[in-house]
Amino acid sequence: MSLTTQRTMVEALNLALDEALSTDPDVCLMGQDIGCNGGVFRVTKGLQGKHGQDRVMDSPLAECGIVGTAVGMAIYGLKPVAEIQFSGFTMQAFDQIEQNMARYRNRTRHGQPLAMVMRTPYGGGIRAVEHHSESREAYWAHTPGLKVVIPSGPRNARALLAAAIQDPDPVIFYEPKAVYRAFREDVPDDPEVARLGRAQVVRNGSDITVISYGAMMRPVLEASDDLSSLHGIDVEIIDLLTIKPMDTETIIESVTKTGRCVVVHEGHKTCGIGAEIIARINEHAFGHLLAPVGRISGYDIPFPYFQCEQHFLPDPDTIIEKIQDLMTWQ
Amino acid sequence: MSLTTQRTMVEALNLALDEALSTDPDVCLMGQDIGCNGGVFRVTKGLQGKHGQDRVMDSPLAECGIVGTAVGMAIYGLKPVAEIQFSGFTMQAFDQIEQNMARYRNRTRHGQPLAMVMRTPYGGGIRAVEHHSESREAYWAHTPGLKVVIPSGPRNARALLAAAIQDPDPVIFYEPKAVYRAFREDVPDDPEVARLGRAQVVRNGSDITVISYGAMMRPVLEASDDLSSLHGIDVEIIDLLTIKPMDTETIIESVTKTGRCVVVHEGHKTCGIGAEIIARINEHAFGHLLAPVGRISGYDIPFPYFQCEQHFLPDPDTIIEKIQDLMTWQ
Amino acid sequence: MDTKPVQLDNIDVLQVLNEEGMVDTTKAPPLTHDQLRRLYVAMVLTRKFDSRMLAMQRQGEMGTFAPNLGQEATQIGQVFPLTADDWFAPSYRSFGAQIWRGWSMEQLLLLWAGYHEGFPPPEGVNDLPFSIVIGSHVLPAVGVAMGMAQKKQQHCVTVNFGDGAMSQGAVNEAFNFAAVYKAPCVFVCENNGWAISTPLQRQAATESLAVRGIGFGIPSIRVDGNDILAMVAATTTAAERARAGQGPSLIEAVTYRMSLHTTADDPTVYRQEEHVDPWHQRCPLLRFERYLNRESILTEDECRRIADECEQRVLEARAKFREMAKARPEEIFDFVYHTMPPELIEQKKDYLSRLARKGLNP
Amino acid sequence: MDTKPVQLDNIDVLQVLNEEGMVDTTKAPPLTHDQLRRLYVAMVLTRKFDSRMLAMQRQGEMGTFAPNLGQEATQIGQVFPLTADDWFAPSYRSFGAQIWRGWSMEQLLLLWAGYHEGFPPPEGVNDLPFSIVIGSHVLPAVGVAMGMAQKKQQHCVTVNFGDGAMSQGAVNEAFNFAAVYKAPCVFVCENNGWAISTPLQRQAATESLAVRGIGFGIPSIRVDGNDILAMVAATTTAAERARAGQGPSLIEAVTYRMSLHTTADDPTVYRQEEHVDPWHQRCPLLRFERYLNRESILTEDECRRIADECEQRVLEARAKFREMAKARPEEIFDFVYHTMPPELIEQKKDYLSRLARKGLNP
Ligand SMILES: Cc1ncc(C[n+]2csc(CCOP(=O)(O)OP(=O)(O)O)c2C)c(N)n1
Ligand SMILES: Cc1ncc(C[n+]2csc(CCOP(=O)(O)OP(=O)(O)O)c2C)c(N)n1
Ligand SMILES: [Mg+2]
Ligand SMILES: [Mg+2]
Repeated sequence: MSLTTQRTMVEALNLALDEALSTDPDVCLMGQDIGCNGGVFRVTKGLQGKHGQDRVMDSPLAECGIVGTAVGMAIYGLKPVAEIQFSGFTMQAFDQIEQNMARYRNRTRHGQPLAMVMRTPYGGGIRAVEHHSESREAYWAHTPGLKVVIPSGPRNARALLAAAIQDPDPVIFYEPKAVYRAFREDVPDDPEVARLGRAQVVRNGSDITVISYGAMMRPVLEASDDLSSLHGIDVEIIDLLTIKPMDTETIIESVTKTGRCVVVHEGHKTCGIGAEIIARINEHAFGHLLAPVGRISGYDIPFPYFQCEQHFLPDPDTIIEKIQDLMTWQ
Repeated sequence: MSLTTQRTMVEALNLALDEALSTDPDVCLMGQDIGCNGGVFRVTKGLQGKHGQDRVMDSPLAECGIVGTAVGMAIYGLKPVAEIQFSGFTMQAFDQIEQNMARYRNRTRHGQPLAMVMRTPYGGGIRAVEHHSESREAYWAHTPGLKVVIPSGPRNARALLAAAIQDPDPVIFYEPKAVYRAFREDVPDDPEVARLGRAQVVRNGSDITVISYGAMMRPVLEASDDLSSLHGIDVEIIDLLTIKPMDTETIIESVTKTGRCVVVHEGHKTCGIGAEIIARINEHAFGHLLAPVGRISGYDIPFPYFQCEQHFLPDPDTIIEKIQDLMTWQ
Repeated sequence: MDTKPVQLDNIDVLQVLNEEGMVDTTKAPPLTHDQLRRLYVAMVLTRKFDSRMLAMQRQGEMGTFAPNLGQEATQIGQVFPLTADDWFAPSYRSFGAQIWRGWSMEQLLLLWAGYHEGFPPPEGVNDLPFSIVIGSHVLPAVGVAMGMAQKKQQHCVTVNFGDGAMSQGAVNEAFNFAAVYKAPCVFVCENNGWAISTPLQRQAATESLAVRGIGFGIPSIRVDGNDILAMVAATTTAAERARAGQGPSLIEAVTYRMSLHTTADDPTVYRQEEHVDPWHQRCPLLRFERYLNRESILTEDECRRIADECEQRVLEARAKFREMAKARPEEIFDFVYHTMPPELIEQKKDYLSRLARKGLNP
Repeated sequence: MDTKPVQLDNIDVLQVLNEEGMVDTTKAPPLTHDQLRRLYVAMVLTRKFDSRMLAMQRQGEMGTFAPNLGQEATQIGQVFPLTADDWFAPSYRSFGAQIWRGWSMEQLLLLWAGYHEGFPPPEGVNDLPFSIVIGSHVLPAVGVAMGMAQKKQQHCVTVNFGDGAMSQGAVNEAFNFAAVYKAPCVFVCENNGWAISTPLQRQAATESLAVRGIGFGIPSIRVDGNDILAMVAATTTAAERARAGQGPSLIEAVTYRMSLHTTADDPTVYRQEEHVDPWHQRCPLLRFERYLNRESILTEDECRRIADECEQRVLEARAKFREMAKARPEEIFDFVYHTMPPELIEQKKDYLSRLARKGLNP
């Protein structure tokens, strides 16, 4: 049996980056303040000291520049891992992401594939200022050519980031910053690499399927504990892990079994990930549905200033109430 | 009875802009080549000559700059109508759209509302080069604070653009370039102003609801002609016109009546407008559905090079086949 | 083709008050004693506010914020020439300038404490709300200036940003738009040597950032940003040029970030104290004070009294803030659109029931 | 603070071959007769290809494309110094340079005729595919250069773009990244006076675009872009600097867009013929030809023969193109990801059934 160490998500991500830098000379990191400062969340702490300034590059303050030059490095055959300090600032790089990062492989008919990762912390809950709590994974899910990965805990964060770096396609790696230091988990000391594109059934249940990912997994787990202990409702929980391409099969299998479903995410509602999941269930499991699919999400308003953020974010009670509603839906 | 003139959509849009410039001294236009060149599609033809260089401004080649300075002009109290030459280039302005255009009203608690419009041609079908055929209205629909309007013909284009310019909120005005010169329609000579936020039932029917907008309205209409004449299927057609906020009520009323529905758009599938419509029907009319909602959309691949574009775009036969399927769904 | 070399003028460097507090009278702006005292008071107030806010943050009463210790002269100098009809577009580190412009300190505290009420420019203050996104307010500021030009108003806009912001594409686009449209705009780049942990040498390959303006055809100058008189002189000239229809200017105000980047930052990780040390001598307040004392414009006693008064004003603001600081979670839907669309009415209903469940019904 | 003015050097303007075809031997690059002949052939071929493609477009055989009549010297001059290990990042108007680099003309025809096969750089050609989005290839080009530096390869990247592209924020970010990382990169701004209908004066407020480079600390030069020898001299120096680890250069190549912006454009709407006229005299081909004839490097007869041969090569390419031009609609899903994910497999199935309905099954 291999050894494990208790790590936070930040430490687990740092481990994955360190392993990638140590084993693959083509891997390099690029971003604002990632060098001797170790990144504003310390995800890259110590890596520049260990691997050098050539491979862990502090960048000027320009997100478009970070992604755009990373695209070029990837064309040249490197495997850049670009960090954008907060996902709210990926808007500055939207053009390079949509026009180049997502399209080079197709444009060159596999001739210049880009094996690159853009990491960025997303989501609310840390009492941050405006533009620091965005969850806009739906933008990337709507963009052909990208993969979108969102871990929910230290262990899968490490294994998924390792997989994203090794993946032959460009990956948007969204890190739930509210989970960064929220808890520790056993993470294997030996390398562990997940498989992208697979959702995980983290709890089996028969009454209803809850589909979520990232930081929302915690309220989901909490809610389903209560539902089972207090209300005798047996919840099956799916952690998407990869948002795009989506593991439709796992979703459909579960919903076909339970007949009921709720999706939970903090990104905005309209055209969000929940809408897509509902559309897929509608397409593939309509006949099995005993109730409409519930949708719990961020509202269609700008993420509120932090004194009000806790009410904006989906919480266990909201999930419990929605599930109770759906269990008795006629 | 007021007089009308047969106009193409380009001419109708030109009329709306001319009227706005003539009646409201705060209206101004801004964009690449919109001045003496009249815009690459000639939508602004003659307007600089008539209203002057101060109000019809040729801009440097920078989309972010166009939207960003338009934001400033709107803060100052003007009503800028910014043109982005192709919707594919709105990616360059994503940051200004999401961070400023969409948020100023909220950020300043109504103190600095932005009455501004960003016009841009979208969609495929004109044998254009890469990045010239994008339909990414879902990005904007997912962005809180924006309104998104998409006309389908000359008359509603004029009335909707007039409404968008008068609207107190920022509007993304997506123009279906494949329709620009595709046909003429009677457009009233007197000003006509639509009401934003309202879908239009363009044909009443009892068997199935088809929901679409923009350039896809034409294949939809064609398909439903055939369905009624050849197959006796009575299609109700909804033209969304405003994508955000969406007229859910009209949708639900129709689907509640027909029990069946297909959505048709050329934007990509995942997290597209179709997904959102399906989610809303799921939420509000689940019990009335006799079949899953059909979704016909652009595929989740980059818009293909133009020798193949006609196969990528939803066509009447695809719509007919899907509707026939749904009519017999068990 | 004309084959003569393209001539580039040198970039002027302006210092009026040297590090010993001696004035170069040939360059000094014509200020009354009253004006000089007001400048001094504003700088002291900025510093008092800064250190109080830091204390409040450390005690958990305030969110993350960006101190501006040592940047008081750039702060106040740049807004001094502005009239109420001129506009100012602050950065997140511009609270000194914001107070001068008429933002109340209690509002600024609300802002940094995460209350939405802190954001909108106060009634009658022609400012933009500040921008958290680096550089994203610069294009809108130029847009305001273009609006002035279009409406034939002889006013100007001053926009404040950092050395880091110079790297953003959007900021460079703003330079170009301003230059091409001759927008009445004053760009004040507060070069404090750092963008979080990134020193200037990794931000740009030029020694002076003023040269960037030259690249866009914008008259540019490098100014000692710790010299309040140089700041006033440079920004007054630039504002006058702008109002007279002569277009934009760029002022590189050379200063130093003496404190943390933000309260979430730990500079000991990335910079040595030796780098900071020389800047203590160059303190903009000290330097100005020496001059005022020597010229008997303010005595040392008066300076002490001003310090006390400023401290008092800050404490009063804190008291007001504490009274006002009340989250209104029920309002978060109310400012997104002019009229709330049906889909938001529905979502708000859902949200209010969530609040009710938490016992937070309005 | 150092209060000496910031000194800026003048920007050199380079012309070797004047409008009469006379050479300034002190500045001429050391080229063999064979090299000179190759340059000439490439320029003639570019022109022949351009006019044939225009004819094909007018006959409906080609999609919208961007002619480069009159820009042959900038086109060929910039790629002449590049080895196969160096990289080139073209703009959509760079087909002359692309042919030099090893792209077959039939492939370029496929590209402009809307066939996906036209896009990927050919085997062994270290180029980027061109960018339709103005300026969006410049940052990736700098990234390639940064990759070279990181891998300690002494090669360089040349990236080509227009005067309009200078306004894009991303391009200015690229200048800054290249300067800060000393990336081995040669920026060639082909200033042809127009961005569609926008003349240079509305694009920028400076007379020379080379000054933009200075603003980022990049050695910059203004070159007569209709002078092939000046182009070769300037780009050779820049490439050598880059390979030697001395960082990027910016070359403003001053030329003129003699023809349409693209075949969808009608310049008579926005520019007077008088503006174009003087440029006929400055034709880069004519000027070079005069020189070659006078120096007996090529006789007039030889020039005529070269023209015929080039025309022949273009016609052969057209014939090959016609054979190859076959849409493969069944392939549009096949290059998006390394391995097609299940959701795309499902969508492709749906799509293939649509094709089948149209009788287009593969
Ligand atoms: C677009 C964007 N990228 C990154 C950040 C994170 N960030 C906040 S402040 C800062 C440094 C800014 O440096 P500078 O412009 O010099 O201003 P200063 O903080 O020194 O006043 C960074 C990188 C941000 N707020 N916005
Ligand atoms: C981002 C972007 N905006 C607008 C366009 C439309 N457009 C195509 S070419 C062009 C002008 C480009 O001018 P310049 O950079 O000088 O290059 P030239 O065409 O003269 O070679 C414009 C505006 C585009 N392709 N991409
Ligand atoms: Mg700074
Ligand atoms: Mg040009």
